[in-house]
Amino acid sequence: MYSALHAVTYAKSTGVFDLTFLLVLFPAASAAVLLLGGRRTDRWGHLLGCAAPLASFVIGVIEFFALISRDGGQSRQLDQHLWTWVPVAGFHANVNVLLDPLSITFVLLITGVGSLIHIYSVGYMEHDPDRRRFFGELNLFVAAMLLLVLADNYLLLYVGWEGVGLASYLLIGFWSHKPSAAVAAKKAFLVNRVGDVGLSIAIMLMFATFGTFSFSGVFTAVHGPGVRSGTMLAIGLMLLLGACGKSAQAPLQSWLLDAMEGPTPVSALIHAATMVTAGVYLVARSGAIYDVSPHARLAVEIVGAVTLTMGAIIGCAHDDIKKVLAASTMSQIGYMMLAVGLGPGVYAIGIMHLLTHGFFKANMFLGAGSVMHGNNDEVNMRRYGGLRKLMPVTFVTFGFGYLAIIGIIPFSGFFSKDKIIESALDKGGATGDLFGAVAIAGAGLTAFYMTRLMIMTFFGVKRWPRDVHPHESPKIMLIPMAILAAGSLLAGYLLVLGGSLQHFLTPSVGSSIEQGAHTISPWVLSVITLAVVLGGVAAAWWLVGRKPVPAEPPTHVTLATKAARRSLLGDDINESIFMHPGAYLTRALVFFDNRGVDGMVNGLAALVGGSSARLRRTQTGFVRSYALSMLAGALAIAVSLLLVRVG
Amino acid sequence: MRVDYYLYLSAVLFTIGAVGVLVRRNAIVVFMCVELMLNAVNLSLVTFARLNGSLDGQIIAFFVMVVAAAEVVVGLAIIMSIFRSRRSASVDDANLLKY
Amino acid sequence: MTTLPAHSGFPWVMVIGLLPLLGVAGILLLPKAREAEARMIALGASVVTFAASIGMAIDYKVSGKPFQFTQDYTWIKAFGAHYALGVDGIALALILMTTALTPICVLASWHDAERLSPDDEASSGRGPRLFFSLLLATETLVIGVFGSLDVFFFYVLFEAMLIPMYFLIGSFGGPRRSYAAVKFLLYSLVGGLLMLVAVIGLYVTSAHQLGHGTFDYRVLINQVHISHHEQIALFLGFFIAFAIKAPLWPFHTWLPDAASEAPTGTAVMLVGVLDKVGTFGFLRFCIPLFPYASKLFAPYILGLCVTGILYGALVAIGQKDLKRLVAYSSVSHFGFIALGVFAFTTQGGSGATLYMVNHGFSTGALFLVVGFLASRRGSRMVDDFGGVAKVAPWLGAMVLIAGLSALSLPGLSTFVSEFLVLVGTFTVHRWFAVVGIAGIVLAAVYVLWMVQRTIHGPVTRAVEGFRDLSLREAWVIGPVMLAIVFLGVNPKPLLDRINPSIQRVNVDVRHGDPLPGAAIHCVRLPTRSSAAYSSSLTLSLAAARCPTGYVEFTSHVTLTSISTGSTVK
Amino acid sequence: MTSTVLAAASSGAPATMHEAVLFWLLAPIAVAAAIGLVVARSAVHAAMMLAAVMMCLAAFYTAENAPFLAVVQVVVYTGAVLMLFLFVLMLIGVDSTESLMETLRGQRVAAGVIGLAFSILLLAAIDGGIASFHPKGVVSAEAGKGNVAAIAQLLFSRYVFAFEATSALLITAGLGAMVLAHRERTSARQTQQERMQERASRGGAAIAPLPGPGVYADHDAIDTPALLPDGTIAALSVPSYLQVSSAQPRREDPELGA
Repeated sequence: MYSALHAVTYAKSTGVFDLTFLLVLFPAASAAVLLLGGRRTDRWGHLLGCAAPLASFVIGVIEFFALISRDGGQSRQLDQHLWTWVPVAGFHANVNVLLDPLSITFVLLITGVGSLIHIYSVGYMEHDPDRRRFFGELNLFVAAMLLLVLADNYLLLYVGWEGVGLASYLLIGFWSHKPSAAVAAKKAFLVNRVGDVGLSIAIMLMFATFGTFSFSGVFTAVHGPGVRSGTMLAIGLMLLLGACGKSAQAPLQSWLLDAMEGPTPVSALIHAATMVTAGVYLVARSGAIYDVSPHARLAVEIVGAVTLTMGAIIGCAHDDIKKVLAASTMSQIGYMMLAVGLGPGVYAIGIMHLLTHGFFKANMFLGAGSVMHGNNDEVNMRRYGGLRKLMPVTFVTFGFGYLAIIGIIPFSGFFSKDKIIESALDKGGATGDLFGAVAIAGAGLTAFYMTRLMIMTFFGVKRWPRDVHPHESPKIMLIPMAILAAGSLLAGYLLVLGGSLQHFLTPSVGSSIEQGAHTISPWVLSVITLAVVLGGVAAAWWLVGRKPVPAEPPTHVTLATKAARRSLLGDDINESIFMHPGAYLTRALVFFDNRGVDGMVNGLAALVGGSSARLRRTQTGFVRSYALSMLAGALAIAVSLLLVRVG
Repeated sequence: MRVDYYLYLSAVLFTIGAVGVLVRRNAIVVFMCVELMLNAVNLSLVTFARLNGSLDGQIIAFFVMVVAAAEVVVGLAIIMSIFRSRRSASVDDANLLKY
Repeated sequence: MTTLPAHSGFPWVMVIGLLPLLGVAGILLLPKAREAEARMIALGASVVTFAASIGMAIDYKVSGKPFQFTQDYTWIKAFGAHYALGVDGIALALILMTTALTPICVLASWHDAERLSPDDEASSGRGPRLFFSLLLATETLVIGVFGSLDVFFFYVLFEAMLIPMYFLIGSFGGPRRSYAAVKFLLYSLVGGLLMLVAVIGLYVTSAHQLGHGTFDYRVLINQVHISHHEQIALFLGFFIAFAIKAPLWPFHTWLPDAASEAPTGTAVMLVGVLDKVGTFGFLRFCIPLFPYASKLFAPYILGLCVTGILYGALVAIGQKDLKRLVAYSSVSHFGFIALGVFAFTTQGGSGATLYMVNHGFSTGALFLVVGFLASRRGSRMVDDFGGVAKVAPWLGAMVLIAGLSALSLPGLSTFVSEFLVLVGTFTVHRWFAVVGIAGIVLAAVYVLWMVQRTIHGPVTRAVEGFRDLSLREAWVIGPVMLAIVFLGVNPKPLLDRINPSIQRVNVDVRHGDPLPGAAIHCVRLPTRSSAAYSSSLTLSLAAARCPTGYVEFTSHVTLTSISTGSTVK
Repeated sequence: MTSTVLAAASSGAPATMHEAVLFWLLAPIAVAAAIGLVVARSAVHAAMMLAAVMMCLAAFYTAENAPFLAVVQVVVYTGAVLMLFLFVLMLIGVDSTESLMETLRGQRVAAGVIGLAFSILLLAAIDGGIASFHPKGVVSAEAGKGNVAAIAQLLFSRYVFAFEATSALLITAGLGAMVLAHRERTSARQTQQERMQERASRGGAAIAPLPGPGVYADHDAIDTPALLPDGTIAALSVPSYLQVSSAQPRREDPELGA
């Protein structure tokens, strides 16, 4: 724990840690080459595109081992100063990269999973004429994401934050000639912008309150006296708003399902494994701020719990395989949010779920991509069925991911999700029990929709049209899937074993809660959870697996199902609250500008012109009228002279 | 009889001339009215000379006559040329300056 | 007060100002048969000017005198008008931006002033010679405005600037060019006349105090003390003139017309360069000369700025014409600039100055890409496009990057300035900043919606034949993009020069920047046990943050204790 | 009478009884003539009225010790200027009597009201301003040289520049009048042959000379129309400006009836 006068300081990087900047530079340079090089690089572009994240991964691994080889006496938080970015009076922003346990964890996830997905994409995008651009943008994403997790201050983090948003925008809209893709890309960017407003307000609040926005400065200053809890709550809530935007948490969740318009590797890398978890990273990184503001933590927990449930419900209703997975991502991130919201000591568990989820969800997305690849890019699960025989490798790897996500022992999801449920219940009080119950119910729902997905895709009878010939994907796609499947199985062990991850992350996010303070024994809880999960599986089999899947979704369904199919009315709410009034407001303002503001200006001009024209009418051209007015004028002048003389 | 009766007479004649300018439309008659006004002023100038005991007023009246003669020459020539082009001597018809 | 040195250093400003005029002379000497070479001369002259301004920037001493490369000659002795030139960091940055954008404007207008036929009667007077001479003349005048250190000289150039721009719009623009040009001229003249009244008032005030009237800027700020009532009146005169020029809401309606009717190069010159004179005027004249009035009106002006930010963005969303959309986005951006200026903080002021530079490039880029699109399609309507990215990927990418720079994407230059402006405002006027931040969401709406409807989506029939960027276009847009990225990644060289000047501008309005809220709390509650430690910590922090040496505190802390606290580090 | 008036005037400034008689005799005539000028229908009548006013004024000038001006008034004004008016009237048509209908709305009323007000104002001003004056008379200013010589001396000394300027003005005016009245010929003058050809090309009766007026036993005036063989009137036999309704051949005449 932080002590009141404990200042957070980072050691200056030396030796191998001076290579940290290369982590970002490799993919950034590769992206620049691929995007600026044009068609000349078409031939070897994808190779460079794969090499860049791999190179970063290698450096990441080297630095990881260098980091764990530093013993307790040495700081495991190493800051590398690159250049001074914005120096204005007190506002001093550096471009510094911070290598600490939390960031290296993310670096390994991003570059590791990222490399695999890059390799997979070589096969997946083989027939696309713009494959080089795809790799360029994917590299751009990796660079931005690495910058996000390596930044040592919030402003630089913000650069990465928007950078991944840009990459996400570009990649969702990769097939921008499809109107749906263009709209989805725009929607993702806009919703993220709303979240970004939160992040920028948070940074401004930090600057106005502490005079700094570097991690070390802020984390030191939060414990100073004179820090008002209201301010901390505001900062926490604003950070949460940012996190909600990026991580598709309620109320900013609506963009994620549409984002599935992007190519499937993009969904795997950006909208499952890495970018959408940036919100979790942000909250975990800002642990020091949430530590001092219980109300902000509660808000994080509520957001997590609500989204967890919403995602699970939405996942149950959709027929689009990618959308089901996207809803599941929302739901799983809800778990992570719930975990990091639980406060001191649970951050590490949230991160652990993030890592395991990174493996199994990426794995399943790649699997879904493989299924689509073999089915003429069909995404509707009602057109699948019985694919396990035609696509055995995909089926097996997908199955690993499936078992991991529903949390079957010994797959990775079991370890991380169980811990979250456990921590929620350990929080105690009414909220703790509620969140625990929600988490357990969520596990059941997860089991239900994932089983439904498995059944509709891989089991049953074939339902695809006659001209479709499902086939297994090429090796270059299967190998990454296999590696990720292995990760889905093993990651849990490696991370949980002896609390290794939690210990490792302690310098960054604080130590874990003390053992032995459980309200329910972990064993009992595991059994309960497993039972609920199996109940979910059974329910799915009962409702979906027993009878043939209809080709069209049934129309006579309950209102709740209809709402779930419409993603719990997320878009409808946005449209009726923001879009339609906004469109009216815009139209009214354009009208007002043309008629009101400009009308006033032009009206003034017309008034002058008009009165001149009217005045002109007195020039009748009749000499006698002029003579009359002259005489009248002479009379008036004479009278006034006389009056002046007399008066 | 007081000398200033001439001035009253002059004023009356001037006003009649002015009204004539305003109400008549025949350009030549208008011109005559202008001459009447000039004559009225001349009368008052001569009277002023008598009142002041100096010849300057008479001199000015003389100049007025000369200038009036010049003015009549030019003015009538203008009326002639207008009449030639428009077959009308009405001042109301010459309204090219209308807005 | 000590007398100020009349001349210092190499007269860079004059040289830079005269170089375009040399170009004008060269162009006017061209025979009609070779008039197409006017553009070569213009390009050469403007590039040389840019090189000279780089020389000036290198020669500029970051920690040198407030105004460098000064020259001072009596111009009209009868009323103390001087030919006085010199630059501070703010003027330096803006002159650099001006000279950098002019060659781009020249190159962008390469074919805009061509005659339809050699003996085209309708355009007999409006050949390339006229166009490029006017463009270069505008550059000279703008440089003069930025470099002028005499109020009267400034005023003369400020008004003279209208003339070439009037003809540039009115002779070479679109179908409604005369309406737009006259509107631009009348609007600016109204402001200019108000300013003239204020300029005369300034002279009268100085004559009362010094015995002899002067327009010398440095004498006016250092030796003349203007009473509060006079400040209010004179401030309004200057402010309205600059607000029209900038343009600030609600004086903006000339901009969409002028910018949309002007040819591309002219539009860049107008919105990118010329309009900065308005916001520059706030910093150069309004605040240092009338600190009391500036403080008095600041809340209302900030209200106008915030209204303008949201209003401009919302109206931009509703535009169907691409150029008008860009023009309205500029109205929004000028709101940000003025917001930073009138926050009176170093962050706000430096951010605003940097924003002026960045806005020149970013809006310039937008006008350029819109010009590229319009020249291919023959229409500026959003609905006439679609799917450009598929047909002409480079063009599409440029549209996208220009748009991203308009929505202040981090990593691009506009982000740094916009964030500085908002932070600078946030520390003193929290709610204005928060409302202003909403503008960045709206910016994303208008940019992305424009992008979606023009370069994304299915390829429409009219767009099918689009060729990608030509070499000339690449040379036009390339340097702008480079500047946008470079200033986004490394704005330090520019900021280092701007910061001291901004602190001098604000010194009469606010002594140093406000301290962080937490630090003030520490000092307010000295009974806390850990106060001793933390206050010394935060005060040293505060002292480090206030290079001017001023620290402003809330009422019940005596200033002496604070100043000792802040000097003992 | 004139000599007595002159004698009376020459003695001094104050008006004598003779002058009073002259004034009260001629002033009403002048005013009446002026009013007549304004209301006369015919321009020729108006000119006559103006002549009357001018003659009255000439008489007043003699009474006021300004014999030179009186002569100039008669010779130049009444003699030359007014004749010029009459010449122009003849040129543009004597019969062009204007209708007395006013075309400008309210012009007459306004002119009357403003004229009345103006005259009241003038009269009041004279009444207020001149009452204190005591006329000095011009005799002393003539210094015994007589009126004409005294004026001449002033004209050629103090007012010589004005005099010269006036002469220049007169010459300019004369030239101006010539320029204005001069009609530029726009086409070549028609020869007699061309006129004949034009007439022949028109055809019909126009080739022969126009018929002369009728010559009858009791009428042979130029306005008497001739009769055609069928007994109808030959319209062309009478000039258009003489065709008046009264000038019809008397049908009741038995010899002419056939």
